[in-house]
Amino acid sequence: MAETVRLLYFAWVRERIGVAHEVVPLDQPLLLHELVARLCKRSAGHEAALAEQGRLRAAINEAFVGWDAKVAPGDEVAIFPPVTGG
Amino acid sequence: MAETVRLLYFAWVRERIGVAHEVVPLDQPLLLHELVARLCKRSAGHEAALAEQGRLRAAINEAFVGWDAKVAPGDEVAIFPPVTGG
Amino acid sequence: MFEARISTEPFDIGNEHARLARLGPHVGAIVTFTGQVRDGVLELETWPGAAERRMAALLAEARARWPIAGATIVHRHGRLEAGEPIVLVAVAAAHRAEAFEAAAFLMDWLKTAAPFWKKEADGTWVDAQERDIEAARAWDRR
Amino acid sequence: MFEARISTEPFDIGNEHARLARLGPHVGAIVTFTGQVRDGVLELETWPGAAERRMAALLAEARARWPIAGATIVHRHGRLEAGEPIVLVAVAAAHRAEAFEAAAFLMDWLKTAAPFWKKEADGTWVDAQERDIEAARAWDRR
Repeated sequence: MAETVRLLYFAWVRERIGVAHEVVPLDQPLLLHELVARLCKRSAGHEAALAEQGRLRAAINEAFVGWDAKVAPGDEVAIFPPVTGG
Repeated sequence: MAETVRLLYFAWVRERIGVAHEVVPLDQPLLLHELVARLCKRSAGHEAALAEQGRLRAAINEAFVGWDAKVAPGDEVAIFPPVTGG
Repeated sequence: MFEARISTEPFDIGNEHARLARLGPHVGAIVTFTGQVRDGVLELETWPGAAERRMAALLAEARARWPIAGATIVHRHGRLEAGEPIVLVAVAAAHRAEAFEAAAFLMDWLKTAAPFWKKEADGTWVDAQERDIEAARAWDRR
Repeated sequence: MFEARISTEPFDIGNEHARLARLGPHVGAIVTFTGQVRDGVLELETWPGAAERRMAALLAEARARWPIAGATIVHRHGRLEAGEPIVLVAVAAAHRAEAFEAAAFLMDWLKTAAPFWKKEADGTWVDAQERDIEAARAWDRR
């Protein structure tokens, strides 16, 4: 199994972080909010994008989830503002 | 003022009576159901078309009305089955 | 643009939609309904003049109830083959809720208040449906 | 025919409607919804792959709830000018009630469950609307 997790960012989350996707190390499962806390330390942009969880939504392997969801190595995690299509 | 009333028939009412419209004498106002009773005597077709008021609807001068509405000389009276457009 | 008409010819939904779409920058939502002949052949009888006036009155009622930017009703009459369009109702508005509601309202009332009668290929006249009358009346309770 | 797709190009509502109209003699009613840019220019971002799968899941949910014969969702992304179409939802059914309800359901859920984000010309990202979230949730109480 991969020892990493793939992150996808959309809309202003992507703009603040400065990349649309990145791969970060992850050797064992953890909760999504723990992963986000780790991501915040990667750069000022990450901190600006991810600080307010209340303004964000997330999906693991394309399924919308809450912040207590478990993230495992090999997962694809997307973080984005509430959607505004239609 | 005209001493007549113009009748319009639609759908199976028209088919049974055999004409789409006709003009009949009317020298003073009467109720719509009284007019229909008179029309029934004009022919077997009229009788077959108009006998069951429950299956019919009517309009006077294009306004949908009940059988107690007053018909005056000069009016245009339409008699038809419930509409089925759309 | 509010327009009601009857026609013996098919309508072009693309054209009708485009006319509403270009009404201006306040239009954000367009809902269309089209009814078509399911099987067999239908002969549609109407009361010309009264039909257009009744449909125009329905449009006026819809405008009084919802903030809509435009609406079109086209109702066919004459002989219609299977698969042919019978009726178009199209409504343009700023937002989707009023476009959906006004279109559904217009259809429900067209069914029970506009002078059209359908005859099937075997000569049988289609009976009015109690559920259609109920659907139209339901708008008065809102 | 149930189809969900994303596209950077405008769609042709006449074509999309015609594909549903000819599904067969069981189709008596077609409802379409189109949303268009009201003013200014929009940049629409999406999550390709996930967007189509999410829209296909909404179509499956609509089929489970209503007896519908076909449905199409097309959602644009990329740069859209004022007046350009953003989204199409079209539903074909035997009768009008289910076509109207399924189309409204699909739109309400698209707004809150499909991965699209709108950015205005000045760089501002459009905020999600509480009333849209409420409209989608209301279907769960029916």
